[in-house]
Amino acid sequence: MADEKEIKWTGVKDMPPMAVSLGSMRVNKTGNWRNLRPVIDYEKCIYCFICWKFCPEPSIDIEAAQISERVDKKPVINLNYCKGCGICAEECPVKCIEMVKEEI
Amino acid sequence: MADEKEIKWTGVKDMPPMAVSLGSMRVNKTGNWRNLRPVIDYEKCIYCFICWKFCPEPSIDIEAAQISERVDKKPVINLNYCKGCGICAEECPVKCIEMVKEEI
Amino acid sequence: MKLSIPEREIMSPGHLACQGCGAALAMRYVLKSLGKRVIYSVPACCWSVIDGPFPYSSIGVPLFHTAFETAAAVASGIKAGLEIQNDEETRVVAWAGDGGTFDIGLQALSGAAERNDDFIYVCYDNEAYMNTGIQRSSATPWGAWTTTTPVKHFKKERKKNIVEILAAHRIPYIATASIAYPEDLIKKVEKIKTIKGTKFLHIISPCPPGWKSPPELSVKLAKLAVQSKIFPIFEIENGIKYKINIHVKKPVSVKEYLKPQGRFKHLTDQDIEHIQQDADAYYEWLLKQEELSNE
Amino acid sequence: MKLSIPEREIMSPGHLACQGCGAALAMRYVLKSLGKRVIYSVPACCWSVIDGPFPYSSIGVPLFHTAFETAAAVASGIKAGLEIQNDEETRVVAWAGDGGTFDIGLQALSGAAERNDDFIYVCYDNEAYMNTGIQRSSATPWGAWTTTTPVKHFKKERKKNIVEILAAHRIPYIATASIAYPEDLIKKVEKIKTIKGTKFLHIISPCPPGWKSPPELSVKLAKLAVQSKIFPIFEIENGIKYKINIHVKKPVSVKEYLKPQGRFKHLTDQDIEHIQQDADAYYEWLLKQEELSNE
Amino acid sequence: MRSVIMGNHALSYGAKLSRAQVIAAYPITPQTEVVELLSQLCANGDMKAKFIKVESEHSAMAASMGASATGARAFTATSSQGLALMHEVLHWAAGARLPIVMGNINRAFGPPWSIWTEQNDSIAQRDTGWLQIYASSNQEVLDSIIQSYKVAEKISLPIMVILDAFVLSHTYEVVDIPEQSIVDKYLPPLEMEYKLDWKNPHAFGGLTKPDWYYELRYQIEEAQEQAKKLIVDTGKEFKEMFGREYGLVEEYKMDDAEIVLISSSTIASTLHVVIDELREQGKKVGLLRIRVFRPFPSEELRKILKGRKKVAVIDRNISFGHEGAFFTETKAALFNEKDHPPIFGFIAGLGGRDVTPDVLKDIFNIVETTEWPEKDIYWIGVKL
Amino acid sequence: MRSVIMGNHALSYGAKLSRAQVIAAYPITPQTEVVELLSQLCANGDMKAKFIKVESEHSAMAASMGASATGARAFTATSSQGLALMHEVLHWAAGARLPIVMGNINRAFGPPWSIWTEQNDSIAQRDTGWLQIYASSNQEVLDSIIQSYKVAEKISLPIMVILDAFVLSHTYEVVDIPEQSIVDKYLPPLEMEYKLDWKNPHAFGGLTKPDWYYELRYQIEEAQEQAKKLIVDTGKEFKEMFGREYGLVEEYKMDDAEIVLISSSTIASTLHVVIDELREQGKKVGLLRIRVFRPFPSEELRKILKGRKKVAVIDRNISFGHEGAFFTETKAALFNEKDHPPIFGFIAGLGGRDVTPDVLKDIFNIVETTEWPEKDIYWIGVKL
Amino acid sequence: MIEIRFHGRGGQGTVVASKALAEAIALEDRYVQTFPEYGVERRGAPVMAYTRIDNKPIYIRSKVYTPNYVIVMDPTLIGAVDVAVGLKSGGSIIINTEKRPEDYKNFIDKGYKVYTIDATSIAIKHRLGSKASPIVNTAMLGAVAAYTGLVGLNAVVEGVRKLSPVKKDENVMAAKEAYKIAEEVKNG
Amino acid sequence: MIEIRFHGRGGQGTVVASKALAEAIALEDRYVQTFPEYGVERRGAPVMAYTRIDNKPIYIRSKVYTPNYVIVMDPTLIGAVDVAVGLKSGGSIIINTEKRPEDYKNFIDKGYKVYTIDATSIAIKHRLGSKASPIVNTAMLGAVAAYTGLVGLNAVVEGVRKLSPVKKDENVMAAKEAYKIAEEVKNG
Ligand SMILES: Cc1ncc(C[n+]2csc(CCOP(=O)(O)OP(=O)(O)O)c2C)c(N)n1
Ligand SMILES: Cc1ncc(C[n+]2csc(CCOP(=O)(O)OP(=O)(O)O)c2C)c(N)n1
Ligand code: SF4
Ligand code: SF4
Ligand code: SF4
Ligand code: SF4
Ligand code: SF4
Ligand code: SF4
Ligand SMILES: [Mg+2]
Ligand SMILES: [Mg+2]
Repeated sequence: MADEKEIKWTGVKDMPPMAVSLGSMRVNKTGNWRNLRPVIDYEKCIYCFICWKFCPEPSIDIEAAQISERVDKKPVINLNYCKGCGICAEECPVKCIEMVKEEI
Repeated sequence: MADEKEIKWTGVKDMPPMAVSLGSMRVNKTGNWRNLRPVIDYEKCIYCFICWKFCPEPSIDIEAAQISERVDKKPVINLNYCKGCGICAEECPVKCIEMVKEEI
Repeated sequence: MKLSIPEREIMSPGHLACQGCGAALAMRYVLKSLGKRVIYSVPACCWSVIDGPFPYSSIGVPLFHTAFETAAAVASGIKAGLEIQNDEETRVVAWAGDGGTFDIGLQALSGAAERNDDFIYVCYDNEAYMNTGIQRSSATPWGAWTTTTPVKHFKKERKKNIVEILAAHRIPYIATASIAYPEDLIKKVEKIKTIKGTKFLHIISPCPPGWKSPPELSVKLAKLAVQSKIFPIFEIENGIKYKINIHVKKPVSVKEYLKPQGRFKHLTDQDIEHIQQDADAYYEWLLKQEELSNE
Repeated sequence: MKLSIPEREIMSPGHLACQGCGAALAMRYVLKSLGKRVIYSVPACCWSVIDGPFPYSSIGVPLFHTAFETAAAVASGIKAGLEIQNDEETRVVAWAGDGGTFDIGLQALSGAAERNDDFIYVCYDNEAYMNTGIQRSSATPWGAWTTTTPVKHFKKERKKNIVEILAAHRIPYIATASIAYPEDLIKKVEKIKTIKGTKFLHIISPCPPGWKSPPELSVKLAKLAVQSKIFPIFEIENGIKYKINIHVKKPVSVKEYLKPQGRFKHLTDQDIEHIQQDADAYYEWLLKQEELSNE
Repeated sequence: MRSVIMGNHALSYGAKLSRAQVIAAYPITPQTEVVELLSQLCANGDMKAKFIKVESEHSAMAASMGASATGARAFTATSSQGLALMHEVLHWAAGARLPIVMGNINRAFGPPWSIWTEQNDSIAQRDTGWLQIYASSNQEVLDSIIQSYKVAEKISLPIMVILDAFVLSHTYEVVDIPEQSIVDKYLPPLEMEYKLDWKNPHAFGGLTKPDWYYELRYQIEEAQEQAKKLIVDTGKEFKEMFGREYGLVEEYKMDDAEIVLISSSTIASTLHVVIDELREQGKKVGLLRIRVFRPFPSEELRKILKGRKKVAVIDRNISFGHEGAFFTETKAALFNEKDHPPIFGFIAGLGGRDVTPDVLKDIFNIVETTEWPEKDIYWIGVKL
Repeated sequence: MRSVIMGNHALSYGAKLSRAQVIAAYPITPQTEVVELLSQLCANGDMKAKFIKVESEHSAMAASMGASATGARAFTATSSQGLALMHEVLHWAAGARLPIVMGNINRAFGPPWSIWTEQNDSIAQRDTGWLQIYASSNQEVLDSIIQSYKVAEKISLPIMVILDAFVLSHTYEVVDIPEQSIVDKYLPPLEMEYKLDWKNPHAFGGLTKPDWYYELRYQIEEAQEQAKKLIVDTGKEFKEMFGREYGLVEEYKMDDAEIVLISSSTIASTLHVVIDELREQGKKVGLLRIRVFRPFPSEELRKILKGRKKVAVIDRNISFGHEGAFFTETKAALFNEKDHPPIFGFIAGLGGRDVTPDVLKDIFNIVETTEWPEKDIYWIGVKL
Repeated sequence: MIEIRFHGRGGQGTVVASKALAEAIALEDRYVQTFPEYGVERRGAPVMAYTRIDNKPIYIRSKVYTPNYVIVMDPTLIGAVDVAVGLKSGGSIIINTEKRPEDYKNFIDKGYKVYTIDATSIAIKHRLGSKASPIVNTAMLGAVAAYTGLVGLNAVVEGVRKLSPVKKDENVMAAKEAYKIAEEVKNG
Repeated sequence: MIEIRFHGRGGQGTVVASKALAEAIALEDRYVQTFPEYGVERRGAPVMAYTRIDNKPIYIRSKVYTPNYVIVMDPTLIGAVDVAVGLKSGGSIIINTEKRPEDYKNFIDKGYKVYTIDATSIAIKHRLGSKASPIVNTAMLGAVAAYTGLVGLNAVVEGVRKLSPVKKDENVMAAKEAYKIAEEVKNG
């Protein structure tokens, strides 16, 4: 992704004159803050996207997927950013997200 | 009056170390601001002391005076301080105060 | 012979208020009731001048002149300083103009009110920054001229309702008062003396140069403000219990109040009607609150 | 398949909010509704950090980081700057925490409200100074522990009622919202987009470290706050017309709300009863105001 | 147009001619007339500007920042307590690199309350990153506002134009108010590289770790350095268009001066008269007025003071626990010169004490008759 | 009692031992722990004091003033933006001659946001009338608070005790916390001649015309002057009772030093290590730490620096448009000495950039190998 | 250089008078400086203002201590303050009063010239201000111009016109009338 | 002088661990200095702290760049940050992990000593923190004392006792247990 680029300069001569943002925090992979990882059991999932709705990062993407006639999208945890807060698991109405211990 | 004393010093050596008041503004004879002077017509006065009540200075004194059996005090304008605002005249219920032009 | 207000004078003449200054009268009354065991915190306002130049004073009680924004915070500090030195009795008064209360000092006041710090906050309201020469404050009423709300663009915002703002803070006591009703005013200060926590007293104080009114009319205007419902006289306990102290039975029109004041002379009849409606509506609302309080 | 809130994401992941941060969710929702034609003024608060360090940002729209007290004043300036350059469309948002709103930024907010400057003020309320590590603010509720209201002397003052304070300013629109009810929240932002003048949105935003609650419960707590009447969801038009948006039919007890939060764990049953009564009383009062508005 | 106006109105007209677009200001004696005139000009439509009637000076500066950050030209004015209340946001405006221009009327701080002139208020802002221009006539006040926008917008730093309370602010004198069309030629509309623009979104002022903060600070210093040349150049350009020139310093009868009296603001104005008198008495004395205090014109001072016999600096300010600010910094500028004259430091006129020609002659006499400074600091006219 | 405490807690214990009676403070990183500990001490009854949880730093100082004016001992602490927000009331506290003591944690100003150390915040208050003590260890922080009350209450001026963000504030190290009883002997209860007392009513700070304002200002300067001796004397007395001595400056290996490195705070602390190393290499170098910046110890500097070959001043601050404050004022102090060494000015460590021994050795190398300063100001470690 | 001191009362427009004079001077292409003695200006309280006039730029910025002229806007001030203090020997005092110069013997004895003008009556006649507080500044200005010869009537008229926010004509007429009276007194 | 660097995650009590060590050192009448790498500390995000130990007063105030010891409070950090950066040659890394030193071949290859301790299990066993986020600092401290020999068990116990606001006994027990295990590993 374009805006995940890290911004580099050597010093005063090529940096901006003030603290102005030039890139997105997408460079910052907060996935490494996580000690618990949400795992969606798509078998149980009812594709309500409540998990997506309540993710504070947001690190649940809506991806195309032909699940059924009426359902053409699915929630996918973006592990690059998911901090493992567990809200998605807590709020999932069918409890189909499990928080598992993160491994090295 | 004791607190009408003007405060004098020669300089740093005998003045206080900070701006602290040491005397009363009674030293300041605001009577010289006046261009109209209130004059009470004691004949008409009913000794209600409304003039006294509403003087913002206050520059109407209550002085002992046996006017009648029930009235033993009278309002006296203190010309040292009266600024001539005219409130007393305006508020006097019997209109017995007249504002006259101040002479030199 | 009985006087309707205490005879004692704490404030002395010789002070530097203009002829016919309502703020001077307000101070005179409050001090009559409070007596000498009191300490004042006074921010920048006309009273910073009125009291007199160094080394003189006219107020007759201790006074800490302080920066414009700080009346309430200094009062909180004074109270804490007294208490830790075991003086629970001396009363503390923050005495500020409308600018120092509604605008630049609001935050400190709100902070003290939230902490419910134990002092009396008195706002003498002359409805503009008078000490600097009549600029708009948020207490300036709709329609008024000031040097920063010129006639061509007179103030188009409603007077900020400081009393409701403080009611939202649920402080134990809030009251309005008028220099035209010293007996009511003094009764309120007497009541305040019995209450712990933050007390707020809002006094309408006409200002001849600022209102462009003749000095002799100051008391009259303070009465008309009340009788025209422009400035209702009421009190609020604990932010919710309303009581109107001077019920206006036969109101005078706001026009009667506005007319002697040069600051309103540009207003059209329509403008005046607008003011009339606003005053009536607010008074209605107050009556309802009073009713609600008695339920 | 229909989502209940807009799909577009203006805010990006990678930001520096803690796990389970309610403030991050609040921002996400507001931006979803506002879109990209908007400029933010953000004073010192968690969001000064969340957005990311120089030279990065996660908010996706222009943001002016500013001093703690200045969210509203900077927003007024931004709006004026845009207008004089003939841009009437770009919306301006002042985005501040409870400390920056209830305490140190109150005066600037009050000033802007009195002028009725045309911007949206959003206060995400996590009920303490979180960015500096959980100190009491005047939005901290009665009974809560913070590092400056230690368990032995937990907060003894009521949460300041910012909504009533703003209602006293008679601004055109005020609303409360909860991150647990994003649909309601977004509906309100949509409404705000149609109103000129100062708009105030107060969002309850749980904070796991500050509330000493498990991160996964943030949304749950934001729901319990509403359902226990601790944080009623309503709106006020022009400072007088009240409307409750989420009527609590079957309230849960405040205990249910307080229990998962470490900051309340020292409270006795009596204390909890006190909180219950206060919540109930306020809700009652709101119902009355709503009624009054419909009269 | 030749007009008799007060210093405060010179500020207002300066802002009007510079086409300031947003004014956020709060009244304070002795600045109120600035605000009053501007609000009238805005109300009458004589100026196309938004006037934000803020509730404090803190918000005045904050609102100015917001406006400036969108690319609008912002103006404000204040004095004393008001300036002090802005302190935090003054640092902010400079750190944010916003080209705000402000008028400040030098008034003594309370307590005790004083409304009279003294430079402590602006001197106490010397570390904020703002440029500071001390004017010594109403004409210079007006001209300096216009020049300041030109400089500020080139270097992305804010500028304060400073004048003495009453002695300038409330003194009416003849001022040439230039034509708008010529000012427009001198001062083009503001263009900013980075601004608040939804089409090109940036976050401004985000947390900066020790890895780059230092470099950002260095750039402010670079901009200040750059300003020195710019002030001289824009001053020359100003002369071409308006006939009046302003630089970092003003020299008067300096050619062969052995004793140099340094001061600023209206004390420097009065010094002209004193120098004339002393010259008549055959004294080789000259005046060096420091007009720009930030950036401090060290290089110029070194050049001008080279080879003089004695120098005296007269400060209408005092950094308590040290000395007058112009004195300190003048010495600092010359310090590493291999051979430099002694510099005498005088304090005068605090809290509006009148600085008369006689007082200034006393100072000259002390300098003339004293071989080498005998005190760290001379307080002139203090009643002991 | 030997304890491992952070600099912030050293401030809190200093206040506790001094029996501060009113604390009004507002949290800010990196000062929060001061406030947190004090609020706990008050809540637990370990301290007999009122804690006012104000809504801003502006009110923190205002409330401190109110309390102090009644004769109560007042304490507060802040940092950076908070200190800046107090600016107006800092002037007020000094003008009102109130002996408030405050801790300030040196933190860089925004924008951009930074929480790391830099002296710009306190340097920008150099003109307020406050005394300033820069500590370089947690022990000194604690001791300085106690000493400060003693000094402040004698001269009726407020004092700021300053420490570096994180480098001291959040560093835990061994501190001897003295016995309350001995501190009580050192520091008697506060007595004030003029205070808010209904039995003896005075108005404080009333309008003062040009006829006497100047004299009041002069008295502040006199008090600052007096403070110099007092700091030395109370420091000696402190040594007698507690075994540790503090003066206006600290000298380290200065006896035969030809090159003198001047700095303050923790940079001066690290310099000890560097001096040791350089001495081992046979370099005649010494350290002069300026502990007290207000009043500025001009006389001491002149004495100590007399006859040295070269001097360098290392500033962790910058007055934009000029140079580092310690550098400026050191030069100013020595200026009128007939024969003085050249002084090199260095800026280092802004915004928390780490100042390592290597950086300091670089500085020494420049000074050693450069005959005479070649630049007005050397920025060390800036990435160009 | 000519120096002038005005004495008046707060609210009487003393500063405006000094400004109008300055405008008039400026119209004649000379240099002028005028400023109030700034204190706490309260209606009724004594106030002062200063003016300097020269043919070259004016650099001096201190107060006026030894004026050539003293102008007294309100006769009651003469009891309240020492209006002649510092007045240069041979200087003039111009007083708004119904009285005649001879009535100010103490000034005359000190060698000062005394001129009087009943500006109050002129002001009232032209309805400037109220009877209780007439606004006398324009009338005084006319008299000052005539008595001192510092500035011509035309310039005075223009200056007055520029500075009067309302009642321009009345103010001009007052100035003219006073000028005429004063000229007559001076010449006759 | 000995220098140590701690690696942990926000909310894990890394700074507290370094403080407890410092307390222990101080109890033995030595000099010590400890401070966090202060950034934006968020729960879960990587953090660091530094400690210096000496027999004479410590004047140096810069960061620790070349520690003698590195202590890793959370094994997942090893992927996230370069924990060995700057470590003195021959220095030691002490890791909280179930794994064994041999599993950290890359460190060993660079000549570092690696010690491991399953502080997490010890913490959980003593109910320090929750299972999801155990508070491992006191256990780590015990192990550090044993592995490094920098400080005796008694001092560690006292330091821990002083700094644990709650569960003092549990914390002490955790420290002791870890100490014992580590000592055995070291000796055996
Ligand atoms: C920080 C600051 N800003 C501005 C001022 C100038 N100032 C002094 S008094 C005043 C107006 C006060 O208005 P108000 O509080 O209504 O009192 P009033 O003068 O009307 O009695 C102002 C603006 C000041 N002293 N300090
Ligand atoms: C003038 C000033 N005082 C104090 C601070 C320190 N400070 C920064 S954020 C903050 C707390 C903010 O609290 P709140 O507004 O509730 O936002 P939150 O951090 O809870 O998101 C404080 C006290 C500051 N930046 N500026
Ligand atoms: S665990 Fe939290 S951060 Fe991760 S996807 Fe779920 S809600 Fe988002
Ligand atoms: S909340 Fe649960 S059921 Fe709904 S989409 Fe997410 S995982 Fe599926
Ligand atoms: S005229 Fe005014 S000041 Fe004089 S006595 Fe009457 S009320 Fe008082
Ligand atoms: S108000 Fe009138 S009647 Fe009453 S006492 Fe005064 S003068 Fe007499
Ligand atoms: S300006 Fe108004 S409030 Fe101020 S002293 Fe004069 S009359 Fe009183
Ligand atoms: S402290 Fe609270 S509000 Fe701040 S980022 Fe963390 S969770 Fe969000
Ligand atoms: Mg007012
Ligand atoms: Mg908060």
